[in-house]
Formats: sequence, structure tokens, C-alpha cells
Amino acid sequence: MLIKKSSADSNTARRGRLSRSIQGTSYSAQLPEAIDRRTFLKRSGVGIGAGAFASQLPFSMIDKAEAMGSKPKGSDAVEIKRTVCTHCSVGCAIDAEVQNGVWIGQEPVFDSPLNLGAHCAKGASVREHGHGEMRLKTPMKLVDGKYQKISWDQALTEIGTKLLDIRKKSGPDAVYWIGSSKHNNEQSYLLRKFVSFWGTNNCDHQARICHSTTVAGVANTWGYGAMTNSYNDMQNAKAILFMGSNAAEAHPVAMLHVLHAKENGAKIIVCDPRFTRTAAKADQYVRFRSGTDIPMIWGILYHVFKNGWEDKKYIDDRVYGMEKVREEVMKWTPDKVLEATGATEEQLFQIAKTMAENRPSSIVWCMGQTQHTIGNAMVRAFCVLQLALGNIGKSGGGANIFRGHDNVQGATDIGPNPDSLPGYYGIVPGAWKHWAAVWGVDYEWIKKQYASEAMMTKPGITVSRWIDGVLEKNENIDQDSNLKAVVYWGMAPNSQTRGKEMLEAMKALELLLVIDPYPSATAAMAAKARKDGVYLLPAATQFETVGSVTASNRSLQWREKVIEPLFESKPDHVIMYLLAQKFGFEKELTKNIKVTNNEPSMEDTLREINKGCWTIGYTGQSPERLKLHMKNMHTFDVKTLRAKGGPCDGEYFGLPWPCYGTPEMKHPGSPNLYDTSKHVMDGGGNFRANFGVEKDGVNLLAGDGSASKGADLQFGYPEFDHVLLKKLGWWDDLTEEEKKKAEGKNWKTDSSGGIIRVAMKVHGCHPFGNAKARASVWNFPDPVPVHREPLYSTRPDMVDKYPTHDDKKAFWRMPTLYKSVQQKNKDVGKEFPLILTSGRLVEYEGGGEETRSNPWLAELQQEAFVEINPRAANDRGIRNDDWVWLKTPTGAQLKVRAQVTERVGSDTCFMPFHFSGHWMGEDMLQYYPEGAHPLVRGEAVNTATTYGYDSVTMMQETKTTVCQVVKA
Amino acid sequence: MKQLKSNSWLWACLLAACALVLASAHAADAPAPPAQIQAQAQKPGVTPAHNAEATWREVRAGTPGVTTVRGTETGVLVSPDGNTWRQIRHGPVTFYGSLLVILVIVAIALFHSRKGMLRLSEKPTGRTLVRFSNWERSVHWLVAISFVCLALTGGNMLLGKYVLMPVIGHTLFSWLAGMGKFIHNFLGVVFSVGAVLMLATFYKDNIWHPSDAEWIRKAGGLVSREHVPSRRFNFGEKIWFWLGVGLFGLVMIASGLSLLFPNLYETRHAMQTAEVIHSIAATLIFCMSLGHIYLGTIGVEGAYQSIRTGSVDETWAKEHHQLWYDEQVQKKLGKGA
Amino acid sequence: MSKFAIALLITVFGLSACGDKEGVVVYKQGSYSGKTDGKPWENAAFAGDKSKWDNSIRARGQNQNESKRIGD
Amino acid sequence: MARMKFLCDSERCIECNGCVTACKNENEVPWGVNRRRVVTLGDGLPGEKSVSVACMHCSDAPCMAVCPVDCFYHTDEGVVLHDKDMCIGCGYCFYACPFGAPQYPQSGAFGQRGKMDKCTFCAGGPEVDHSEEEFKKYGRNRLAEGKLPLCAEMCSTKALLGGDGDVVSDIFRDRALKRGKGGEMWGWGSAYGKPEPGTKKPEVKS
Repeated sequence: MLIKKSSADSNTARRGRLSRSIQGTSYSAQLPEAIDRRTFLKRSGVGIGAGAFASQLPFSMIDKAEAMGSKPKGSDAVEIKRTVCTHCSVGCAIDAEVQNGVWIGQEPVFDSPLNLGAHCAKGASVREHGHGEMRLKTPMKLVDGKYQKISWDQALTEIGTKLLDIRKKSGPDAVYWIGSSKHNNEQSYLLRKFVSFWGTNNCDHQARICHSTTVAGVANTWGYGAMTNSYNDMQNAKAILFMGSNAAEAHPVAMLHVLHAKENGAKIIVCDPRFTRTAAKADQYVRFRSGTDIPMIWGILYHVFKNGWEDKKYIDDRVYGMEKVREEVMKWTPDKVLEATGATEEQLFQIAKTMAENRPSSIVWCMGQTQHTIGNAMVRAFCVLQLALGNIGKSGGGANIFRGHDNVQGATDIGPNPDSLPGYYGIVPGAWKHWAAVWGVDYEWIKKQYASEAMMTKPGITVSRWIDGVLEKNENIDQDSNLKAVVYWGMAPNSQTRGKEMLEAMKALELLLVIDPYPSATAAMAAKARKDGVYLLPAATQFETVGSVTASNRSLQWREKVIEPLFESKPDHVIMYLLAQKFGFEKELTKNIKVTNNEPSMEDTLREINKGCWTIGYTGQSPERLKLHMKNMHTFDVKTLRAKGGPCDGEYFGLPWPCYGTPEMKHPGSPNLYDTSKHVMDGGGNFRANFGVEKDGVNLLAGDGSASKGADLQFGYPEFDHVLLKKLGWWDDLTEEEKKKAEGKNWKTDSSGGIIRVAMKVHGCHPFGNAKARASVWNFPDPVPVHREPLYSTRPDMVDKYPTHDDKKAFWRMPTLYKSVQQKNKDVGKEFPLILTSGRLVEYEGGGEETRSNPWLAELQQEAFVEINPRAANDRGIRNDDWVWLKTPTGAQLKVRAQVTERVGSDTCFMPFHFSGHWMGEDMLQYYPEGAHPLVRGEAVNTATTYGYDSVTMMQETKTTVCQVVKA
Repeated sequence: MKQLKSNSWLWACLLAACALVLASAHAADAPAPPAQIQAQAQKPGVTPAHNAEATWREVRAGTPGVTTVRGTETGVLVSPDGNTWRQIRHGPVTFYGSLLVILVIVAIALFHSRKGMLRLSEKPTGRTLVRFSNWERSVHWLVAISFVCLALTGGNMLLGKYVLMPVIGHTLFSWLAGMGKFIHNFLGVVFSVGAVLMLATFYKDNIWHPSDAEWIRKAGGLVSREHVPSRRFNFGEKIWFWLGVGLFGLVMIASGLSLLFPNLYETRHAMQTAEVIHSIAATLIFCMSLGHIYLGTIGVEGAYQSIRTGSVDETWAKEHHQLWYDEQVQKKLGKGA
Repeated sequence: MSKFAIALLITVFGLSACGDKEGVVVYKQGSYSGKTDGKPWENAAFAGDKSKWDNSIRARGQNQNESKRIGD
Repeated sequence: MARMKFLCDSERCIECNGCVTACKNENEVPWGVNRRRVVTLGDGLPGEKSVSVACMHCSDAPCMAVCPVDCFYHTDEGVVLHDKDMCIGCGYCFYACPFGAPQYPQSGAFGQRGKMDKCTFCAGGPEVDHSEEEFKKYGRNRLAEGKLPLCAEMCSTKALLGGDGDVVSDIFRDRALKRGKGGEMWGWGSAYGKPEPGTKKPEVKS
């Protein structure tokens, strides 16, 4: 197609900017010698003439080629560096071709058993990040409303002084640390350690607002909160139900396995308010009203129970509380389900039948389930469905919960969580002591860093609520001081709801520190809100450092460093170390870790993780083993992920956690969780005994004969500790050395790994015991999942029937409203009759700054838009491509393009959540740091989203709120 | 065999189609969706089914889908127009066009060989009349020269590949064609301006006059070699003016400009149509221009002189444009008196 | 003259049938005679060994066949 | 003789645009020029299908037929390439191509077409393999590295197949048969023209 001369006004501007960025003269002159390779490239590649030429063209071929480092392979040797895509949790391997330190080419890794060389738009374009024209290039400081370049020294000194001041004045809890799900495992882990040494639990990361409800709900059901099987294992499924997941756009490479399964006869079912690209590949599609997932699942389960399709033996042996669920389910007669969801009896019967007749059947969910005020209950309803069908712990079955960011799984497992130390140890004194021992620091010293022991064991504020931590009245919050400073370390503000209030919160802060390769969304909002007190530090991407990353299927992969950090950026762990120096605890931070040129060794960090994370089996994945896997990808079977022969023989790819015991124990990793058909040393297992041995007189341990294959104990048993070992007479299987360390410990705290070794290797038992999964989670607000209408609903009749929770006073240190908000807004549907939901586009990721700065991706999605059904559009006089105002009850209004499409129903609007850079009709370009603004900007849906948080994890409600759309 | 003749791209389309048809057939076979769709169709605002069977038919018809790649018609998977355009342009337009040109040239040659130059029947008086002002001549030559260049470069685009390339070789030809395209684009604008000026300058003297009827009746005396009295321009010249410069000229300009600015949100169909119109009009105007050039040069004695110098001999004026001559004489006398 | 014209017309019309294209799909080379393009195996990587190149291409082709790798 | 072909399996294509960005990545194609695009038909409706399309490297290529300067040629592998030094940017190939493959960067004050750019099947162009010149004008020459076009190699669901026509058609046929359909569609053995003597023609099943 011919290029449009000026397809839109913004286009012209963009062209100019792009070409300017290519010429590179504006900033290359300022660049220090550290990045001379790049400067050299710029200077040698692009002369004046080419620059002049470029000013006319969007990208001139020649010019761009030079700027990127042209690729023909000359005499210089080309190195191949193996890394992993940073854009989603599938874990697609990438071979980077590097010549003279420049990333010149990207090759598919056909050997990878996870992606077989396949990539989506994002994965196919990661090389651009290794050039990153629109990245933040130097530290910057907001002075008088404009960002000014400063040196690293100045930045660190000023930031260090200010933060210490705040700490002195208001206590360590006055600083809020937002980590990242794009940090690698080691960085995530170091950050939790770093924040602990700073003295607060006020830290969090994306997982809070992406899968926290999953983790809490699923872990409380059967033990671990992770995806039970793998993308690969879905090839063994006979039926797959996608609900609240749009894998085709969010995890495109997962569809390689899914469509392969489909061709082998698997039935694909999609339930979604939106007819997604995934739905287009489905055999059955059912549209339902957003937020009514529980009635949907109960509607399906109704038919399962009614027709006796449940797996009765499985339930007897391995599930607790199913009869209570049954009671609730049978209340959901088809007419009630239809009233709530809009799905007919026939449709749900068909799904139930398909799932029942095509076992093992798998289930997939993502943010469509999790981001609700009752997200924890929704995900448990899913778990219950799978338990009823007997699909958990089976190859081809499972709850396949696709994670979003590339390392959101790892960061959740061992990263900055406000209620837990790495490995889900929690923050009780015992957990602190365990980790203090691993870190080689004194427990008392850590305690001194905190305001008090009470604050040390009190879960911190969640990232979804930091704005309230700033704005809420001090007497209402459950800590001494309000938040005075916030550190945005690899997180996008536009991912969080209530954008309007966030702007107010930013205004009220004393200090905002942003550490990111692309800090621009936060930077621009901050510059709009205030005149000073904002610092930006350029972080390196994961292609500029090494470390391990955990894919959604729990496999760990080791990334090699592709290129040196670009511009003046530094890897996150270097920045962590430099800040720790300012705060005076760098020695404690790196006691077991070698530091070279301020860079803590990532290998040593992983070894430290190996020494502490017994709970979830992050102990077997030594850097050496991971590197061996990366080199021998071709030896792994695609369906089973198991190596056939070769140096990794018998191991599962990436040693999917739990990979128990020490690396020397050679546990192969666990491809599918709770799989009793395999020996524990072959990756088998069973449900975890984490909730005691009995509840109200009912035995919680698994039934006889339902233990993992070859276990010495062929019945339910509790988790292992020194007492149990002694009782069983297995204590002497420990070596003398192990005995010393294991005395008085359980399998999670035994630093020798001996208890685990004896239980697993000698006796084939699972160290975490063998219990039943809980269909009824008694410690949650709704033990059996119950439908509750969202706080903002267009259906007042449903609000009456299915009201939400009561308000909570102190919940993650914050008062949290439910009923009062819902009641106040009961009739909100009159003014805002459309349901607003949000989701992903394949071209962008998360808040989108990084991907919207990548021209190869940005060209494909140039404007924020709202999808609206033709019926709804016609009623409003809106035509396709019209500018519209999208209004919500917060008073916010977004100016976006209308995309009139049948994808959404007539009661629903959909907006992608990746955009930022426009603020209620205003382009924020002027607020961005110069040269570090994304190529494409648009309205962030979360500027307009409403209040609402999950009743267990504080997950934000983004998927069901209300709006009105009018022509602009 | 005749069927197989279709071009391979068509087969490529079919191939794409096969994948689609297969897919849609497959989808249609799945028992679940239709029932579901029906159920959904009962409810307001629920997705109606897309007729999967019809998908390919729509693709072939050029019905656009959606794509994230920006630009005009990027949503069109297969555009059927291209082949039509190609067949028209490389069939009738090229063939009959060149045939027509050849015929006209042959006809003129035959005519000239039979009749020779139309000479003045009386001796020149030596007294001259001003027939064209400097402005008029400038406009004429602006248009004429740009026209000739456009005709040559344009003709080269259409036929050079068959005529010139075998002679001068590939490399030189493509350089020439490239230059030609550049010149064509540039002079196209010059010509457009010139043609408009020409129309404005001469339209008054080209308005219908009763005497033209006589000229038509006698067919301009072309065959009979008889001088039909006419005003400043005879009806033949008027035809050339209105049809050649006016109608075809403007058609050429309009279609040419649209080809010159391909970025103005034009569809391929519009550009293809413009190209065909441009080519046909070009052929016709070129043929007419051959007649005009013939008569203005070796066809009629003194004609070339008139547009070169702007003056004509009284004898010439009297013979060719009697009425105009009378007018001029009257004017002179009037002035003299 | 008119006879001549008619004769000419008939000749040309008659000949125009010869312009009809070949009835079978044929692989057309066109009349390109510009710069020559080397064979893909005539470079350092393959040193003119066409069969080596063929094998490489075939192997890469099979990489797109996930069934082969999965080997169900 | 390998004859290079693309084939997009619409049953597999999920419109992820991986092929589009892979192409941009590999050939460093400028903003506004898209050698490949993905088109979705029946968007948002049951029966929706997506197809990735670029130059199809036709045997009897219309672009080649209409080019006034004959700058197109077929390589021995059946790839349609063109010489940018010769191209005059007339746009005729764009008019003639049914797939909308030819692209033109804007050039000059009038917004005229620059030299045509299109998918090269990652086979570079008429310059020395792997030379600077070749890369600047045509992008990377993967064929000369013994590799296939990156768009096909990176396709997220292996929907887009590229390579030797026999190989890709075999892959597709196996898949189609596995889906329970597909035998009848093998009428397209001749889709890519008559096989050269000595090559195996894809079997016609019906």
C-alpha cells in the first residue's frame, strides 16, 4: 500500500520525531564515552546528507539500516546469544546475533520445546529494544516542571539523602516500593531483600493487579498458586475451556499448542463477553455478561452434577467440601443462570457435556477472572469445576492459568510481595528467621531496620492502593505515617485503576522515583502533577543483563547478556546495590554474593535463592543446571517437556518448580502439579497438606491409595518435619551433617535439604504431605464461591439479589469499601448504561510504554480506541472511526476512536489497556522527558476506571465497570 | 485447456481460498456452533453468525476485511481489479491504440503522397497581417513542446518496452524511462497550466459561427481542395481546439493529476481507471495532434510560418481565412479613417 | 485506398489472434536483463554446493512443521 | 529444484502480526511500508478467518507483465524479485497485483512514489549476496544463508508456511488430513504452475 501523505495530524508529527531520533545527532553528542560503540554507529552511519533525506521520510530505508547497525555479515564474527522474550509468560527463546556489540539479527530457536521458534508480533520485534531510540538515556530530575539531565552521582546522592530524610522523619513505612514483574528472578528476589533491609513491607509488583487472586485462591484450594500444567501439556487435552483469557492476543504462541491439540481432536470452548481472536478458533463460543463468571461456572457444574458426570472417586479421595459446593451450585438453576449471565441452558449443557465427555479437559483463565472484587471466588469456582471433573493432577487437564509478564510468576514466587518473603514464607517471625539465616544477617538487625516488630509482621499496602496510602486520612490507615515517597521500579501507572486519583496522589508525594528503561508514562503524569521532586533513572532491559526467568508453566530459563547496557542505563541489580550503598546496607545485601563493579553476581544470587526457597522448590535450579538446559533445548520432548538422553536426561525443561531439594539431588522438576501417576522423583505429586489434618472433624488428608506412584506411604499424610521423620523411623536415613541442620526443623526450613531428600528420594513421599484439595476454603470471605455483583453494575435488580461484601476497616492497612459504594451507585446504569471492560492487544504489553516506543509494533496500533457494538453505536449516532468521549462515574472522560464491531455485545464496551500519554483529551507530549516519549500515545482506560478491590488480595476491579459513550 | 490459461496468481488466490473454504467447511461441520448461533440470535445484541461459506466469495469480490496495517485498501485481501486493468491496458488499449496511431500515420502519408502540400493559389503580396500575438504564440509553443515531450515519454511508458528496449538495451532503457517518468510528471504540470491558458486565450475565436456550417458542408474542402471562407479559425481548427485541447486535454490533465498524486486516498480501482482513461485519451489526442501537426507543417503552405512568426501574408489570409481577412481589413480601414 | 485499409485491417485483426497467450500455466522469466543475481548457494556459506543448500532449505522447511518435532 | 512458496493456513492464523514485525525486524523496512499484512475476514463474527498476505511470488506474475521497464525477474527458485536501480516508481505493478504487495516509500515534494519495495522472500536482490548494498535496497538475504523467510519461520502458530512448495504443501496436506478434511482441495497441485521436469508434483488426491 502506498504511504499516506498525512494520515492523521499526529502522523506528521511522529514522522518528524522518528526521523529526528534516527539522525541521532541531538543526543549522541551528549553521550558519554561509555557508550562509544553506539555513538560510533550513529556518527559513522548517518551523515548530514542522510539526515536531510530522513527529514522527508518516515524512515528512510538506508538511514534506518545504518542507524540500526546494518546486518550484512561482514568479516567480523557474529556471536549468538540465547535469551528469552520479555513480553509474556510463554518463555519464547530467542537467538540474538551480535556483531561488534551490536544486536544485528534475531533468529528463531526451533530447538526450544516451549515455542519451537514461534513468535508473536512482540517477540518478533524484541531486537528493537536493543536499540531503543525512545528509551530514557540518562538520569533525569524534574526541575520547574521540565526534566533535566543529571549525572548518576548527583541522582544517587540526592535520592539517597531525600529518602533517608523521609525515613528519619516519617519512618521506613512512609516509602512505597513498587517492583517489577519484568525483573528477572534474581533481581526480584534482591528487591524483596532490599526492601526488607530498608525496613518495610510496603512493596509490591504487577502480580497484585494481575494474578494475585489466582495465587491466593488456587494456593488455598490445593497448595500452590501456579499454573498446574504447561502450555505444552495442553496438547494432551481433549477439551479446553477458555474463560477470561484471550490467548490468541495475550499468549499467541500458546495457541501453537492449543491449535495443534485442536487438530488432534480437542474441542475448544470460549466463554467471553467479547468475541475474541481466540473465540474465532473455538468450536463453541458463549457470550456472557461481564462479571458473572461464577453463575457461568455453577451453571456448567449444575449440568455436571445433574447428569452425574462428576468424578466421584476422585472427589471422595482427593477433595474436601464438594458437598457444600453442590448445595450452592444446585441453586443456580438454568433460569437463574440465564438471568444473571445471558447464557442459555443449552449452551451451558453443551459445555458441560463437552468437558465431561472429553476428559482430560483443561481450563484456561487470565485477567478476565482475576480482576474483580470477587476474583478470588471466581478462580476458586474454576478450581472446583476442575476438581469435580477430576482434571487436576492429570496430564491434559489442569488449571492452566496464563501469566502476563515474562517473569510475573517468578516475581510472585520470590519477589517483592507485601505479605511474604521469597518462596511464600509469609512474614511471621519464623519466616524472618529462616531468611535471616539464609542471608547471613542477624534477625535482630533486620528488626531494627523496621519501625517495630508489629510492622515487620504486618502485610504492607498493596500496589493497587498506594494512592490511598497517600491520600487517605492518616487516622484511617493502619500504619504510622501516610506514604511520602513512591519508587516506581519497572511498573506502569496506567495499569492501575483510578487514574484521576493517582494524579492527585502524585501531587501529594514528597518524592517520586522512577526506575525504568521507559519511564515515560509515570514521568509524564508526574510532570503534569508537579514541578519538582521527581527523579528518573534509566534501567537496562533484560537483554542487557543475565539472569533466570520463570515462565507461566514454572520452567526457569537462563538469559544470556545480549548487549551491554545502552546509553547510561544500568541493570536493576546494579541500581539496587548503588542505592543500598547510600542507605548503608550494601554489605548485608550481598553477604553471599560476589560484587564486581557494583554488580552483584546473578549466579550467586540464584544460588542464595536455591538455599532458601524450599517451600516451592526453587532449590534445585542451580545456574549450572539452567545453563545446561538452555544449551540442550533440542533434547527435550515437546509434549512431555522431558529430555530424552543427552546431558539433561530425564529432566523436565527449565526444571519447572517445584524442583525440590538441592541441585545435587537432581529432582527433574514438576511438569504437572499434583500428578499422582508419577513418582515424586519423576515430577509426580499430590495435593498439599497445608491446612491441617482435619477440619470440624472431617479428615483433610487424602484417601487411601491416592498417593503418588511408588510412595512408601500409600495414604494421606501430613507434611514432613523432624518429628514425623522420627516417628516413621526414617530419621536415620539422614546423614550426620543433615541431622544437625534438620533437628527441630521441617522440610521448609531444613537448610540441609535432608528431610526433603529422605522423604522423596528414599521413600518416594511428598515432603509437603498428601492431603485433599479444598472446594470450600473456610478462611476466605466466601468459603464456597458466591456470586456478588460488581460495585458498579448496570443491573440494580441483580445488585439486590446478589449484593457485595460489607465494607472492611483495616485490610492491607487500608479501609476498603464494598457495600457503601455499591449502594450509592445502584442506579448508575441510568447514566452509564454500558459495561466497560478492558484487555490486551497483541502488539502491546502491559502499560505499553516499551512496546509503544517500538516503531515496528507502534505502527500497527496507532490510536487508542473503544470497541462498541453497531447497535450501541447507532443508538448514539456514532460511526466507525468517529472520535468519541467515553465517560465513567469517576467524572473522567476519554477521547478515543470508536471501533464499531460485533466483537462486543450491545451492552458492552471494550478498551485496550495499553495506552497512555493522553489525559482526558489532552496530549501529554510536553510532559515527557525529551527524547523518551512513546511513538504512539492515547487515552489510558484506567484514567477512567472506578473503585473496587478483591476481598482477599486487593486486586483491582478493571473488567466490569460502567461507562457511557458519546460522540465527540 | 482454456480454463488452465488463467494466470497463476489466480491459482494462488484459489490456494488461499482453499485454506479458507476448507476452514469454513470444517467450521460448518462442527455441530455445536449453528445451534448456539441460533440460540444467540434470539437475544438482542448477540453476535449474528458470519456466513463462513460466503467468506471466500467475498474475498474474490474484493470485500475488505480488517487489518492493523494502515493505508488505503490494506484490508482488501485479493483485489480482482488488477487483472481487468492489465487485460484492458495490455490488450485493447495497447493494441488498438498503436494500430490507430499507425493507421493515422499511414493515412496521412497516403494523403500527402496523393495530394502533396496545399499551396497558395496566388502569389504572396509581401504585405503581412498579424495572426498571432507574442502571448498567443508563447502559449501555443508552451503547450506544443510540453505536449510532444509528454507524448514521447508517455508513449514510451506504454510501448517503449516493445519498441525501444530491444533496440537500446535494458539498462539504458530503464534509465531513459526513469528520466521519462520524471519529465512526464514535471511537464504534466506545465502542460496543464499551458492548456488552461490556451483555452482562456483562444476560446473567443473558437466559438461557433454560422459560417462554420458551410465549412462542414464542404468538409473543409480537404478533398476538393477548395477554400471555404472562414473566420480566424476554421471549423477544423475549432474541432481540434474543443475536442483535442478542451475535452481530451482536460481529461488528460484530470486523469494525469490523479496518477501524479497517488497518496490522495485513492483506491487502486480509481488509479487503474484513471490510467486507462489517460492512455485512451492520450492515444486519441496524439492521433489528432498528428493531423494538426501535419496541416500546420507540411500539409499547408504558410501555416507553420504563421505560428512561428505570428504574421501571415495577405494572400494566405485571404485564401484560408477569408472572413477573418475581411475583418482585419475592415479594422485597418476603420482605424485609418 | 479503402481496399488497402480494409486489407490492412483484416491482416491486423487476423494477426491479433497470435497475441493470445499460451494455454498452459508456464513459469515465466520475463525479459529482465538487468544486473545479475547470484545463486543463493554461491557464497561463502555454501561454497557453490547446491545440494548442501537444498538440504539446508529443506531442513528449515521442516522446522515449520511442529508435528515433526512433536512426533505425536 | 526448490520452488519457493508461501502458504497461509487460515485455520491456524490468529492475526498476531508476528509475521509483520518479523519482516520489519529482518529487513528494517521503514515506517509506512509493510511488505506483509494480516487481513481478518468476518471480524468479530463466528467464522472469522485471518490470512497473512504478502507477495505470493506468482509464476506468471502480473507485476512482471505490466512493468514498463521490465525490472522484475524470477530467480531459479521461483522468487519474484526486482531491480530497484531500474524501477521508475510508476505504480503499475501495484495496480496489477491482486494482493497489494508492492509498496512505495514516499519521495519528492509531490508525495510521488519512490522505488517500489516488496517482499523478497528474504532473498535480497540483484546485488552481491550479503553486501551492504543488497541489505540497504532489499533487506536481508536469508535464502543465501540457507534459511527461509523470517515471517514464516517465526509464525506463532506455524500458520504461515514458507519454503519449497513441495515441503510446505506436504506439511499443509498432512495437517488438513488430520483435521479430517483436505483431500478434495488437492486440485491445487497446479496452483504454482507446472513443475519443472524431474520434480515431484504434489499428489492429486481427489
